[in-house]
Amino acid sequence: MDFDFTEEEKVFRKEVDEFVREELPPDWDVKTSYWPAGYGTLAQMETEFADYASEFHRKIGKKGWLSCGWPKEYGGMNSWVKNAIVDEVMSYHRAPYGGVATWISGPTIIEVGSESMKKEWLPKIANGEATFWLGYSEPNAGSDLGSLKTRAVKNGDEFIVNGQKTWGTGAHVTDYCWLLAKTDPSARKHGSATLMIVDNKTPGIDIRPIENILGIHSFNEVFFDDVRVPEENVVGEINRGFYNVMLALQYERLIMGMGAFRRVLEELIRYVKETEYNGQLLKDDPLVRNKIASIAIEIEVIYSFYWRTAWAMDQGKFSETEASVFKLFGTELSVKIACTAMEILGLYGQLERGSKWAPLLDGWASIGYLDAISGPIGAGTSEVQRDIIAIRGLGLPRD
Amino acid sequence: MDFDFTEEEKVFRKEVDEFVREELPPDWDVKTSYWPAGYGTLAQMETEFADYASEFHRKIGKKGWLSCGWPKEYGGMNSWVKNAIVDEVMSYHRAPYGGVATWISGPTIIEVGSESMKKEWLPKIANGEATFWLGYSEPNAGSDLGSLKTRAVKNGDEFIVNGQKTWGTGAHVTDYCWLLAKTDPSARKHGSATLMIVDNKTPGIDIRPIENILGIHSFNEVFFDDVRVPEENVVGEINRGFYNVMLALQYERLIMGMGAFRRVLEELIRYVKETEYNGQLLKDDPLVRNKIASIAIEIEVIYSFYWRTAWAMDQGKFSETEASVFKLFGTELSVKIACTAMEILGLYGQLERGSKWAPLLDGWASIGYLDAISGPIGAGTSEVQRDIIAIRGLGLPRD
Amino acid sequence: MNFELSEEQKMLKKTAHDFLAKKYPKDLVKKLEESHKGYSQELWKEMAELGWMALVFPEEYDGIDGSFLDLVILLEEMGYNICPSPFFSTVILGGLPILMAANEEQKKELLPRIAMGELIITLALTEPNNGLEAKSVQVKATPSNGEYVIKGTKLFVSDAHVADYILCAVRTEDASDLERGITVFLVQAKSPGVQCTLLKTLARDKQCEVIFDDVHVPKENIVGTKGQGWPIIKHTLEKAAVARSAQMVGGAQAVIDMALSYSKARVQFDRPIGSFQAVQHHFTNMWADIIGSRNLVYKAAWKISEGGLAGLESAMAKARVGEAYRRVTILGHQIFGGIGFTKEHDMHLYHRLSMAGDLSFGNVDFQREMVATELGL
Amino acid sequence: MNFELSEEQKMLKKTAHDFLAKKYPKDLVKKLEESHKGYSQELWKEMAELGWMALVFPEEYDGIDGSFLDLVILLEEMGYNICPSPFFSTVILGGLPILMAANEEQKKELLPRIAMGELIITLALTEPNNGLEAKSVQVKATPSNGEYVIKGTKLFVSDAHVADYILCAVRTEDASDLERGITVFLVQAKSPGVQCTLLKTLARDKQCEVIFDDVHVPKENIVGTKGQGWPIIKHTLEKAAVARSAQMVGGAQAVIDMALSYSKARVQFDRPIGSFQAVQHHFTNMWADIIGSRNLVYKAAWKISEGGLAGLESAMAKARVGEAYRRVTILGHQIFGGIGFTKEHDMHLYHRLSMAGDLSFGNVDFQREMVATELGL
Repeated sequence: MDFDFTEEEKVFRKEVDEFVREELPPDWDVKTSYWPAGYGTLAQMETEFADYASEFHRKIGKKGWLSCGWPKEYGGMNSWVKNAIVDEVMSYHRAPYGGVATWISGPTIIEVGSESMKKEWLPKIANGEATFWLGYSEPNAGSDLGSLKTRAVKNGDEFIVNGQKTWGTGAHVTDYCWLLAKTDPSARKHGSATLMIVDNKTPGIDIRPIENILGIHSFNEVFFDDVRVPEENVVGEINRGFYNVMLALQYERLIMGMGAFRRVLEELIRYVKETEYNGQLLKDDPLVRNKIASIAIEIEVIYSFYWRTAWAMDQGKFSETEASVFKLFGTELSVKIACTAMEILGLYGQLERGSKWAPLLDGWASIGYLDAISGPIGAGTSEVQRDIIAIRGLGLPRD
Repeated sequence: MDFDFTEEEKVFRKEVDEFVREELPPDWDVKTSYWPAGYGTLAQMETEFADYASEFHRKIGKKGWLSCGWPKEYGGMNSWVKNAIVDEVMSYHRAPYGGVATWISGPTIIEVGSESMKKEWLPKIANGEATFWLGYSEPNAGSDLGSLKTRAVKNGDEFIVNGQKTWGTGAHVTDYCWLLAKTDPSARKHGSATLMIVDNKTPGIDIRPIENILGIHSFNEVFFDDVRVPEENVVGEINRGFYNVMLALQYERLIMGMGAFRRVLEELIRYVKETEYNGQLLKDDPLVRNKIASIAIEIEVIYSFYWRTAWAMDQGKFSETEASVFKLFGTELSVKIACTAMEILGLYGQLERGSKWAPLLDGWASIGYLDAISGPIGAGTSEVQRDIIAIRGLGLPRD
Repeated sequence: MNFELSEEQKMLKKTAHDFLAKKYPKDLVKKLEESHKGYSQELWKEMAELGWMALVFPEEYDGIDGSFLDLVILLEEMGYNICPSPFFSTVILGGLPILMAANEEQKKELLPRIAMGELIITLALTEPNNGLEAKSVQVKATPSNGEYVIKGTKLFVSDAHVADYILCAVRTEDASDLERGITVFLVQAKSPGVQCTLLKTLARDKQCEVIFDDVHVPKENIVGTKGQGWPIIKHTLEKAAVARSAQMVGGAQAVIDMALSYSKARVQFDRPIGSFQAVQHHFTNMWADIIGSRNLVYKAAWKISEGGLAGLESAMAKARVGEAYRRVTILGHQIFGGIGFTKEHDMHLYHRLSMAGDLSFGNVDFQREMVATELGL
Repeated sequence: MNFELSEEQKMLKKTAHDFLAKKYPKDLVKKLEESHKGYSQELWKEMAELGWMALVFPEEYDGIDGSFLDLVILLEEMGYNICPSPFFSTVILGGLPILMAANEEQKKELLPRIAMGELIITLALTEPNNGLEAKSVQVKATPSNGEYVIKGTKLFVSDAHVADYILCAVRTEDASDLERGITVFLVQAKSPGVQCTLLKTLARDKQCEVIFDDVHVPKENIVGTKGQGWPIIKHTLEKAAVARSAQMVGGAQAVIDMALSYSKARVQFDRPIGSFQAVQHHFTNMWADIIGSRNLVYKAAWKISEGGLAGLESAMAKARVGEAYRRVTILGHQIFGGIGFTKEHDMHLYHRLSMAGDLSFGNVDFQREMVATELGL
């Protein structure tokens, strides 16, 4: 066993960290928000930062850091651990980094895409020139993807797509939709859909903003009205969409912005070391110490899942069950941390950014308390995760 | 609204309390164990205390305190609040009090028994001369009573009973079995059983002890081999057993030894006020204060369910849902208190009674840690309670 | 014992419920929360006409002689529907301490106007980096020519930006017993030197920073006795904790009601999500949390109504509700899924208020510490 | 990074697993727990023959040069099966501090005999109403004629009743820095004045009260340097915490394995109970608790094996496992229902050990406090 990075990985991590520190504008922390495992406050999903994010992405892409996990033959470094390192450092600094293209689309194309598709798309994705949003969920197909209604009907060498997708995180600031649509309505639930790439600029696509509870526009309702998609944009086999979606699960699971956990812990520690309450430093209150230690321990636990999963992917030993635990624990921990931060900050925790009395990176706790609830419901609810772990992981009988 | 007892109830409570304090032997606390909502340590279920318990019961019975809740025409006081008062005070002192006879058998006979049955049995029960054990559960019918296998076959003016009952709490120290047996195997699950009273001394009954994890014999495996039960011992209608069992549910729910919660809190408070750890009184540790307050609040919550339920029964407004919450919360709180006691007592918590270093009533915490787990599994598991509340109480659709 | 509301209380509850549902649709609630003033003057008048501001005050001050428990029933409905207004500040933080401690002249002057909805009053207590104990009151008022001069900053003062008067707790002498030497002043909000800035808070609940920059207050404006203000504050905090708890229980009830309807209608995996055992158990936990908390709130309110000391009951209720409401909204969000994470939905209003409610008048840990003290620890 | 056991470690794990399952059936475990001595000398010899007592010691002392991580793997299996024996005391509480701090002569004298299973050693540290910090060591040893005389009471000393030697941490001088002035003595358990009484504990895990009534110890029996014993104790506690955590993780794994089998077989309401979503979610929580805790334990063990400081990792692991094992056994009982509440069943053995394990070497709150300190708070 070895819990440490290799020397090469250490050097790499330092390089990434230094690059980001230099690269990000000095007021980045003040301008952006971020909460670990939250879906509501990713800078790269906001219109305001779209241009900067895109430029940043291309810089990162040039360094090869958007595709560290990919095989060398497709320009990658063949190291999901490095990919995880990049992600951890980026999210620590809240850098506008990462997304569907590099974690889901790229790896899926590598696994099931045609040669011509690989040639066309992989370089664009790796260079940060093609970004994607995830077109899976629909108003009546949230946890239950099998119920999706969006149809793609073959018509010559095109598919004609009609339907409605919801959430569409970042649809308004990305280039393409990574779409799952029903191609065979007669087939049983899971043999009926197909993955395809759809250019956001195709006529018939209507992207309407959804404001989240933080007042940020990161989600969208997207309507497809006779949208024509060339056949060559189909990813993998037709009617194998559900299986291809599952393939990417292992890559997807690691997108949680791991570094944000480390960051928020550091900020809390700094805060209680600096802040007096009733004439006593908060850090000297045994209750505060107990709470922070409890969080620190849980963060260490999810870090252990994180690195193990990245390492296992490199070994070809990915465990869906353990990755699900990572998602489950991480998102639930995010809520716990937000609550704990509020308990420690007291009345000051409720102040929003911009207030002179707002502590902890200018209103962060208050943002976190809102954003944190998105984690356990997004990308597979905690309930669904628990089902999966029990049934697929532990072999318990289905209902 | 009025959260207080009436003056009469206050006088009554004081009378009961004074009586028990005088009546119980001075070394009673040292000789017996008790944990709130635990099923493993009731003095009245142990052979050692059988004679004393029976004598105590008769004294209490003479005062009318075993039947306070019954209608006046059957010798009761028509007050479930008074019944609850007696129970609360008795359990505070760990008195060998209460049981199936007074909480379940009596009220059920009042509701569905024949006139002759009432005449025969109610006085005996009220006087503490007839005690019962509950013959419901079987090895394969725990949470799922519908699956019971014990058969009672009509034969002339008798029933012949064959089968096996499990748990049988106190079967070895009581007089009669309050038996639920299948009388119509052809009927659908819940229209097939009958309640009847069976004398423990009837030939063919074999009571075998089960030692619980505290090393106490309170449970039994009971075998029925061609046991003859006179027809007049049938309670209520034949084949209405399941419905008659449900009738008693409201009375049964209050049997949790409420006073033991108050007692254990008082003991904990006393302990932390008297005990130094690392040169500091435990009561001055903010973590200890927080933990005890948290328990005290939860105890107050279940007290509120307790008195409300007793009061509602007197108003004819019993709510099964609220009573289920009482059982659910009470038994789970019992586990929490045991854990908290252990956290506060530290290494000393693990000492068993008799050790000179054992604090808190001579090893109580250690007993509690074992006994507490019985609450959330006995008399309807927490899972079943949660189902009932959601489906029957909140109207959620069945699976 | 009697655990039922009286017929009058049931009617009050129903009237309030219906009025609020009709007059405060969620669109308006959201608009008011985002507005600077934070309330509708028109609806404020209607509430006054319903007698709500008069409810808890004696008839001699144009009140209608209701009990504190009646008030709590009303507040529960205000929490259920959400009713942005300076009602809480004016009645609980302003009116009750005046009723408790002011002299007859002050009462005659102020209470009828409060009861009529003509005055908005609030209480300035909390100071930067300090808590809710006597020792936390450090802003000073110094005597000067028969007046007092207040200098210092108070934070989280509800509705100060629209208030006519601010009750201000300050230190007028340094006694070794920190519970002595605190005085409550009635300060005109428009007095020179009073600077009021609205704080932008999680629940947009109109809390202010109030800087008292050499504010002169005549000594006639002392409420109660000079130097003996702490008991006034302490009892006001006790009542405020129970009153806030009532709003919170109401809010939690609204969440479970919304979530129950949704879970019966929303179908996933070919069945209503409310038929999943995991979801059912969430509901059981929410419901049990709510009814358990409500019992404690009513008990504390009843105790206060009876005139008894309710330090323990109030702290227990507030601590319990603080936990419970947060748990309930978090589970509520879990049941609503993505749709509840949108601004358009109503869930987030309650989620915000669950935390704001917990933080106000002492959060869970603060109240547990109070409970420990009350238990003799 | 590499998160897999080596082939040797896998083999060690399997051997241990099979040996323990075969040699320590639960009937024997229960018998040993209820016996006075608490272990089987015969099996002790067999374990020695397998090289378990030698595992972690260098070859020069007849050890087999395994790592601390190897030891942890073995201990995990001992926790899985339960293996009542003085192994933990002898190797972790006795052997490791001797290896770390004793002089060459002492090592040569003691370690080979430990490695051969010829000696039982333990550590006497805890004192009445005191904790596990340097300041908690108050029993004194006073010099007298080239010897030291120990007087005082130590509690919760594992296996002292069967030990040949007791390492005893005492205060030999009163320094203002409480971490100085502590000395570790090697005391013959049969020395005059040593009175050993077995305590009856929840887990029947053979903890003793040891009264040192003017026990004379030659100064040659000092382990390490006089007055500088605290670092020895501190590092021993660190290792003991990780080692105990490993046993606890093993125990938790045993519970989930037993409960899984049961829940697949036990039918209620016409279906296996393991098909109920509520039960499934219990299992997910248990499993996630276990693997998360195991990761921390292995990391701490790895850090110790690498020779690094592991104060933070050890405290995190112990705190996490202390919570997790308790949660797992409580849920395990929930799944087994009534049958698990009987003496005949095996569940209660683990339930007892989950608490005993948490209490030993610093419980959850103690370890969290350590974590806070390590984090610079």
